[in-house]
Order: sequence, then structure tokens, then C-alpha cells
Amino acid sequence: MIEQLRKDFPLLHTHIEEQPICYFDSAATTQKPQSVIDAVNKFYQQENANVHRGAHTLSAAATTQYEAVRTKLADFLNVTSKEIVWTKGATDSLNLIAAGLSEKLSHDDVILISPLEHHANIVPWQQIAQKTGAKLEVLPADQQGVLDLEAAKQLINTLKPKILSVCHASNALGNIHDVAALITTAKPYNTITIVDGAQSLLHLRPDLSAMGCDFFVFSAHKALGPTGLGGLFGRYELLNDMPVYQTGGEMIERVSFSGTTFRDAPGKFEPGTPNISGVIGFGAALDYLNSVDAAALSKYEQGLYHYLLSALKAIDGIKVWGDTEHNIGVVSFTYKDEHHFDIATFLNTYGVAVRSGHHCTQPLMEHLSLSGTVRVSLAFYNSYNDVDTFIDALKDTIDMLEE
Amino acid sequence: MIEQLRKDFPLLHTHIEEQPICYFDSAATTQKPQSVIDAVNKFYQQENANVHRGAHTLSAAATTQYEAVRTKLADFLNVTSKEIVWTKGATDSLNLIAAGLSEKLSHDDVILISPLEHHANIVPWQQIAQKTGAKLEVLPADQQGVLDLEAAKQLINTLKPKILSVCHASNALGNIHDVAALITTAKPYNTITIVDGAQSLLHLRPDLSAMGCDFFVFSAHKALGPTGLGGLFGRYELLNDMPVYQTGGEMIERVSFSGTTFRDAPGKFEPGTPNISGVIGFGAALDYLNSVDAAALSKYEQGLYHYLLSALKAIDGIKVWGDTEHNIGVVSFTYKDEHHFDIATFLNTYGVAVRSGHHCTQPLMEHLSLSGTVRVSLAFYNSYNDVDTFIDALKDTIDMLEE
Amino acid sequence: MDITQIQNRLNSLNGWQAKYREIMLLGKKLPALPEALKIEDALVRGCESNVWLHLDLDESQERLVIIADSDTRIVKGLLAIILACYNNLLPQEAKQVDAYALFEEMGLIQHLSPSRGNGVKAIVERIQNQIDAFQ
Amino acid sequence: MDITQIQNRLNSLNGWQAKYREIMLLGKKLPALPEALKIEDALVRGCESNVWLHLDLDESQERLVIIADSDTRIVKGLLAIILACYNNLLPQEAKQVDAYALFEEMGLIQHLSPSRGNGVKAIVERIQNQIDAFQ
Ligand SMILES: Cc1ncc(COP(=O)(O)O)c(C=O)c1O
Ligand SMILES: Cc1ncc(COP(=O)(O)O)c(C=O)c1O
Repeated sequence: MIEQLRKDFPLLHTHIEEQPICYFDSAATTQKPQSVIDAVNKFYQQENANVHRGAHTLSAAATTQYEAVRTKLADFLNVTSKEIVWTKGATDSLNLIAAGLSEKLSHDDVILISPLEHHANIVPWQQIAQKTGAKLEVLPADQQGVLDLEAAKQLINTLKPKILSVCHASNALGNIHDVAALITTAKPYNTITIVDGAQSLLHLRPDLSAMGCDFFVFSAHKALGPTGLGGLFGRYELLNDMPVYQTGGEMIERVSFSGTTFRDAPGKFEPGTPNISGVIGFGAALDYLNSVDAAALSKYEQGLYHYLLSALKAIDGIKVWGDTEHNIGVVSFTYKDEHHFDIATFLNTYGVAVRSGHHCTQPLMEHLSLSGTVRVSLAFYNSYNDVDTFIDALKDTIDMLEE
Repeated sequence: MIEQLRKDFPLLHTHIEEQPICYFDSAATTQKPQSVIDAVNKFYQQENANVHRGAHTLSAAATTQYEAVRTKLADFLNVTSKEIVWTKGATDSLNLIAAGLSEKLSHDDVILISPLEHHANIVPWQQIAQKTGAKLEVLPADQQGVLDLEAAKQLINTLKPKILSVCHASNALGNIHDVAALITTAKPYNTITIVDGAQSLLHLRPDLSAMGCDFFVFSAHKALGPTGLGGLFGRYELLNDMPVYQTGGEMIERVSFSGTTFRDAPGKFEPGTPNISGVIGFGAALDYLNSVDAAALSKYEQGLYHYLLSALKAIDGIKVWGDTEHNIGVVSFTYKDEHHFDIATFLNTYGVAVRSGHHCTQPLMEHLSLSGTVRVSLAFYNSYNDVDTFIDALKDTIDMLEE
Repeated sequence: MDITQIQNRLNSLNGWQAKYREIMLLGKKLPALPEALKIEDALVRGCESNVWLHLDLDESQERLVIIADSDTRIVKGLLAIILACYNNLLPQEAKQVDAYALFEEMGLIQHLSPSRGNGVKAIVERIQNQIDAFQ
Repeated sequence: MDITQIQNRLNSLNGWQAKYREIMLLGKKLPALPEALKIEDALVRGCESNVWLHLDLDESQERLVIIADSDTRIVKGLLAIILACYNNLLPQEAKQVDAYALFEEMGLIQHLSPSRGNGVKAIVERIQNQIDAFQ
């Protein structure tokens, strides 16, 4: 099955340093199936036009396609299409939400996040906290970097946060969070719950209605789609209630120099020309995801993850961080006191593309007393052979470092 | 020459309603040369990786390419690369600037714009004016929709605006503004000058050092590039001085729960994963623009524009709006009291793609007492044959309306 | 022309040029709304161009009378088709009629720009809501 | 090894695996900086990993003595190369040396990630600026 799927991803058949590539950086950005590349290509060659404005056939067709992808995504997430806003990425989405909720915050309100958050789910809240006087508080995690769920629930009960914003899966360690449990705990306090799904959209295919969150954010490029596109789900009432964020064309009802009125959501949050080719490419990505056997892929991914994990753990001096029981397939490790950058650089010479550093989670690294880790992030298109190549390369690297 | 260049644009060889397309909607978005489409394609097939974070070859190569386009654009605009910020479009750029300058504004300060502005250069200022108490004032224009340059200079001298934000060329009427003259007039008052170059980047290839503006904004998709990408130039001192706008990964120096510090511009304004394929595609668009004879194209465009203009003016009942002497090649017209939408819809059945409506310039339409116009917007890839087809189709349409 | 005649006529025409021309001619036959009736309350929200619509019962208080106008000829033609669907029906009959589906059947929705399509939907919804208010 | 020897050695090696290994070995030969010297002031801004650098004149007050360290082995190796370029030169001689250009010549800059390349540039600039301060 996987050998067949791998054929759909042209980049997997390229080379690094004259060696076949082992792409283990899918948490940074996934590779794209040919169908996504083709959809973007076809759009520019045959369909390119601006949306929402046209009397002409091209523009009408582009608009229809663009809106159809919104519906497709809404179906994928099990919500309604008017609850989907297109943005330029998860970061943009989180900034939009933070700005939109800021007027609900006042001095002494609590914004609660986890210690595993990506900077994109930290800094916007720090900014809003500074502006409003609200307090930013952090859920407890252990020395491995695993959220303590029971203590987390207790803290929610104690703090009664106005806002709870947590990642569904950690990009640095791969941990899957039981966000539904946290949301349920927070419900009695009318907490506005936000889930950073940048890492979960692809791996966990969340059902947002079941999850019960108020907002959910993602980036298309981390789920087989093009760069420069992301989006958010917002429960309609809350979403439509937020003040406008960016302003300009398209999102208005009427502009005059004496005053301006805005459209309802999602329109009011989408000023200007959107990333049309990005949306259309992402539509093809969703088609791709809908066409494969999700359960089988997930099983395969988990198998591969555990295969990688045991091979790594068998190497003396390797320490794997995070929750290895509930994991989307990200292995973050260190080797003795060696610098992650040296390891990653050597691995690269074997054609192995991993990431090294703090993974935009400096507070988590601080919590773990690390300057960074080497991160191997899997996707269903990785093969057992990729893992073997990596392990061999890592052993060579270690030999070299110990020389 | 043009017949040759037209071959580079695949969409120009498609059909609308079974008729060869006459694409006259370049002011909404331009068509893309094959080289741009190929660059995006190649990126996803062979080079796709996230930027700025990688120890691996793919990521390093993507970053190098990404930053090289910044330099290429800076050269194109005659500024330095650290003065270029990538955004998702002109609208995003204007919102970033308006937010960044808002703390410089106080009650009684004046923000001055023209009556020909796109909503993207109106509504963000209205919002900032509301927030800061500053006053939004509008330059004078005549009944044709032409800015009165002398009166405009006088008004600048009278109002001594804190901010002057004007489009280099109008998207609704095509008028070219003498922004250099306005900037010179405003200089003694330390006015911060912003030029909306969404329509001028392609047609006028502005030299920003000569122009002397403090900020300049554009959208890639209106200059042969991909959707979902734009940018801004900011004079470095002013740019770097602005507070951060959106926050998240990449734009930080150091994040901890006790506080966060930010990078210098342009980095501090580029949080999150950027539109990498968009930037790389736009690089190919700039290469394309650098490879053609700009002077010859501009001469051709002007010739075509005047050919179109005379043919239109020869039709009884047609009124052309705006400045037909200084124009980027946009003809906005009305026919008697007929509705622009009816005309555009009929034209479309002849394969002629024009735009109808207010073109995101409702205050201008109000000024002209129009509900909208039919807009024919040219690019160098339009042929004389396109114009002939359009004129014939328009005559048929008029016959039908008069039936 | 009743709605079946209109449908047959449009279906018999080849190409959108001819169809739009026919739609426009249908619009021309629709009487103009007096300016006094072009009031804010009669404006249908969600249409890209102005559409005014009034719905009432005839003198016998039995059958629907809808009058409508638009500032664009083509939309006025679309209104003529919609009115042909509903006018003169008993409210309970009209409740059974889905003019939007009929537009879809004729391929008109697919051809209109999405915002025009939404406009047609908004008009039909407005009519149905007002019928509900009568019952 | 002086800088020419280093250059020859690196050029003679085939493939980046071997070259990085060699660079790392060069780093190993560079003495570690005492912790007390790893101070904020000695940190070179613009490097992705920590780089500490001290520049002084030798006892004769004539020739440059640069000591440096990094927390990564490869960057330490790069530092070893840079130091081999400058150490023991008279300041006016050192002004003529552009280690960054040498890195480019060896193909190292092209191969490093852009941020590492900028790091090398930052280190070289820091050295040049400190030399200026001496003169
Ligand atoms: C003059 C002008 N300014 C701003 C914009 C907004 O550009 P975008 O929709 O790409 O953000 C446009 C696009 O229509 C324009 O023509
Ligand atoms: C968990 C998480 N949140 C947010 C982001 C930010 O996404 P983007 O850079 O696409 O805006 C990322 C990407 O690294 C992520 O992994």
C-alpha cells in the first residue's frame, strides 16, 4: 500500500547529497501529492481569475471552486462551511482569534495554555495579556514533557480560565493531548476553548463537533496542501460576534467616507484577494485524504513510529522525549550532551532530512533544560526502509562523534 | 513581439463559452507566464521544505531561494532587501502598516487619502482613525474622477497630514497619480507617505528611491505572480521602528513565559511559515519582467489603450471615466443608463472577460454618482485582436439592449 | 407565457447568448415598479444588484400576487421567471414550488456567478417566508 | 595546520560527510574556552548556536590572538578555520584577509544553511570590527 502511495509524492524520489532522500521533516511541512501540484498547475493554466467579483465565467468558476473547498473542509471537520475562515496559516489564525477575543478579556482574567505550545500559540496570548491585563497561565507537565492531565483538569477548575488554548498534538514531541477532556472540564466555566490543530489535521483527522472546541486552527502546508494557506473553524455565534480583524475589499457590506459596514462571518474575516490557488490545491489535498483508507494509514504510521522508537531506544546514550504512548509519530531525541545541530548536519550527509533545534517551542525546551532536540517527524509516506537508513546513519554519526 | 509573449501565457489560449477568451480583467488579477507556473511546480516536486529552520539541504536551499527573491524584488524596486516584508497581499500590507503607525497618531492628527482609493486603502485607516481619534481626510477630485493635483498640494500644505496614503494608479479608472509630487509636497511636514502600488508594480515599475515614499505595498498576483502573496517596502528606520504586528514563530529572538523579544525587521513582521511557493513563483515573475523589454511593452500597452479608447469613444452613448491621459490601461465606462452587470454578462457570452461593479471603490462611485462601471483592464499580453473582438461584442450587446 | 412555456422556450435556445437575450426580453415584459414602491423594506438582502419585491394576496384574498423589479435587466428577467412560478397560485400550492430547483434544472444556477445564484436563492426564500407569514 | 594546509586538506576530501568530519576534527583540536570566558559580551550576535569570541594582541602587543568556542562541534570547526586565517597576523595584515570569501571559495558557504552562512559572516565582521578598534 505504502509503496503505491509513495509514488504519488514526487519529492520522495529526489536526492540529498547524492543519496535518496529520507524526508523526516513532515512536522515542519509535508510533501505534496502530485494531484495537489496538478490542481495548482491546472488552476493557473486554465482557470486563473479573482474570486467573488466577476460577471465572467472564469471568475464565477474560480469562486465556485473556492467555496466548494470551504464546504469540503467543513465536511472533513464535521462543522458547517460558514464556520470556516481562510487565513494564511495557523499563525495568522491564532493572531486573528487572539485579537478578536481581546475585548472579552479584562484585568484578572486567565488565559491558559500548555507548556508544549508552539510560539504561535504563546506569543499572541502574551501580547493580548499585556494589552488587557489578563494573566497567562501554564498547565503542568512532567520532566519528560508530558502534560499531567489530572493536574491540568484541577488547574482548570481552580483558575476557571476565560480562554483555554492548547495544541491537539505537539510539534516538538508529537504528544497527543486529550483536548476533549480539557474542553469538557472547562465547559462549566464558559471558557472559550481553542485547539491548535496544526499537527493534528493530517494525523488525527479530528471531528470538531465531537471534540467540542470553540475554535480550531490549522495550516494547509502541514496537511499535504500548498504553502501560504491556513484557516480556522469558529463556532458560528462566537465567530460572527468577534470584531473585524483586517479590513479592506470583499469583507465589507458598504464603504463610504462617512462610515463602513461589514459582512457576516466568514466574509468579514477575509479581506482582499485570498490565496485562491492555495485553496484549490488544498481541495485536492482533502480529496487525496478522503480517497485513502484513513484507519489503515494511521495503523501503518503507528507501526512505523514504534519500529523507529525501539530502534532508537536500543542505542546507548539516546534519550527520547515526550509521550511515546500517545503520539502522532514525532520522535524528539538527544544523544548524551552532543549538540542537536551536529547530529542533524551529519544525518543530512546521508540523505536524512531531520530538524534540529527548539522547534519554535523555547519554553518547552527550557522546561526540559535542553537547548534543543533532533526531531524525526513521520508521515504515512515514510517507509520502513527510510527508518533503517536513518538508524544506520545515526550509528555512523555517533561513531564519528565518539571518535 | 506580443504574439510571441502571448505564447508564454497558457490561459490566454483557453475558451469562454466556446469562444477564444479575451481576458480584460488584469487589474483584478493578471495571468501567469508558464515560467511562473513551472517554478511553483518545480518547487513542490523537487524542493519543497520549510524555510529558516533547517539543518538539512532541502530547507537550506528553500531558504536561499526564498531570500534571493527578496533581494531580486529589492533590486527591482531600487531599495535594499531588508526593507522588504512579505505579506499575503496588498490588503495585508496596508493593515500591517496602519496598525504599526497607529501609536504615532493622536487626536487631531490627519490621515490623508485620495477619493480613488481601493477599500483596502480606506477601511484600515477608518479603523485606525476611530481608534486614535485621528481624522481621515480626502483629496479633491473632479467630476470625471481625476485628482486635482494643484488643489491636492494645497490641501497637503493646509492639513500637514501625519500620514498620506495614495494609490500610484487607480484600479477602478486606471489614473496614474503623480505620487512623487505629492510626496515632495508633504516632506516638509514629516508626513509618513504610503503608496499603494497594487496596480503600478506591473505597469509602471516604480523606482522607489526616486519616488521617495516611506512605504509601498503590492500584491504578487497582480504582477504575474501567484496568489496569496504580497509585500511591502518600508524605509528601514521607520519600518524597524514599528511595533510587531502578528506574532508567532520565526519572528522572535527569544520566547519564555516570562517575556519575549523580537527580531529586527524584516524578520519581526514575518511570523509563521510564509508562502514559500508563492515567493518562489514570484521570483520567476520578476525574472520574466526583467527579461522583457520594459519600454517596448509600455509603448505597446499605451498604443493598445488608445486604440481601445478611440474605438469606445466612437460609440454613441458610451462614457469613459477617469484620466485618459495618464493611465495604466484601464478603461472604465458606462453606456447610457444601462446596468454595468447586464453589459458584462452579455460580453461574457462572446468570450470577453471584463469586470463590472464598484471595483472595491464605493466612495469613488459615490463621488461619480454611479452604481458601478464596466471595466476593461489591459496588460501587455492583450492583442489588438482582443480589442476588436470586444468592440464587436459590445456593439452587439448595445443592439440587444436597445431592441 | 406560463412557466412551462418559459422553460420550453429557454431549453430550445442554443447558447447562453440567446438564453440571456430571452431572459432579458422576459424582464422587459415585467412592468416597472413605481418608484414609491422601491422602498428599503422591499429590498431583498443577499442580492448583488437591487431587487425589490412585494407579495400580497389578490382581491379575493386567495391567490398570490407578487410584483418585483430590479435595476439590472437580466435579474429582472430572472424575477419574471420566478414570478411566473408563483403568481396566481394559492399559498399552499406555492409552498410546494421550488423555483430555485427549477433554475438548477434549467442549468441557470450553474451558469450564473455564485453570488447571483445566491441572489436567486434569497429571492425564493423571501417569497416562501412571506407565504408562511400569510398562513 | 595553517590555513593553506586546511584548505588543501578539505579540498582533497570527497563528499560532505568527509568534509564535515574533518571540520569537526579541526574543532576538537581547538582548546575549550574556560567557562568564565563564556560571557554575554563575548557572544557573537547573529549566530544560530552560541559562539564566544575574544580578540587581543599578544604579549609583544603586535600580533592577533583570537580564542573562540561554540557549543556545536561543527561550528567550532568553522571557528578553527577562521582562527587559522587570522591568528598571529599583524592587525594591518588581518585587515586584508577575508575569511568569508575563503569559505565561499571552498564551497562551504553554499553548503551551510543560510543562517549558518550568516553566522560565519557575523564572526568575521566581529573580528574585523575589533581589529579596527585596536588601530
Ligand atoms: C489599488 C489596489 N489596492 C489594493 C488592492 C488589494 O489587493 P489584494 O486584494 O491583492 O490584497 C487592490 C486589488 O484589487 C488594488 O487594485
Ligand atoms: C503546533 C503548531 N502550531 C502552530 C504552528 C504554526 O504554523 P505556521 O507556521 O504554518 O503558521 C506550527 C508550525 O510549526 C505548529 O507545529
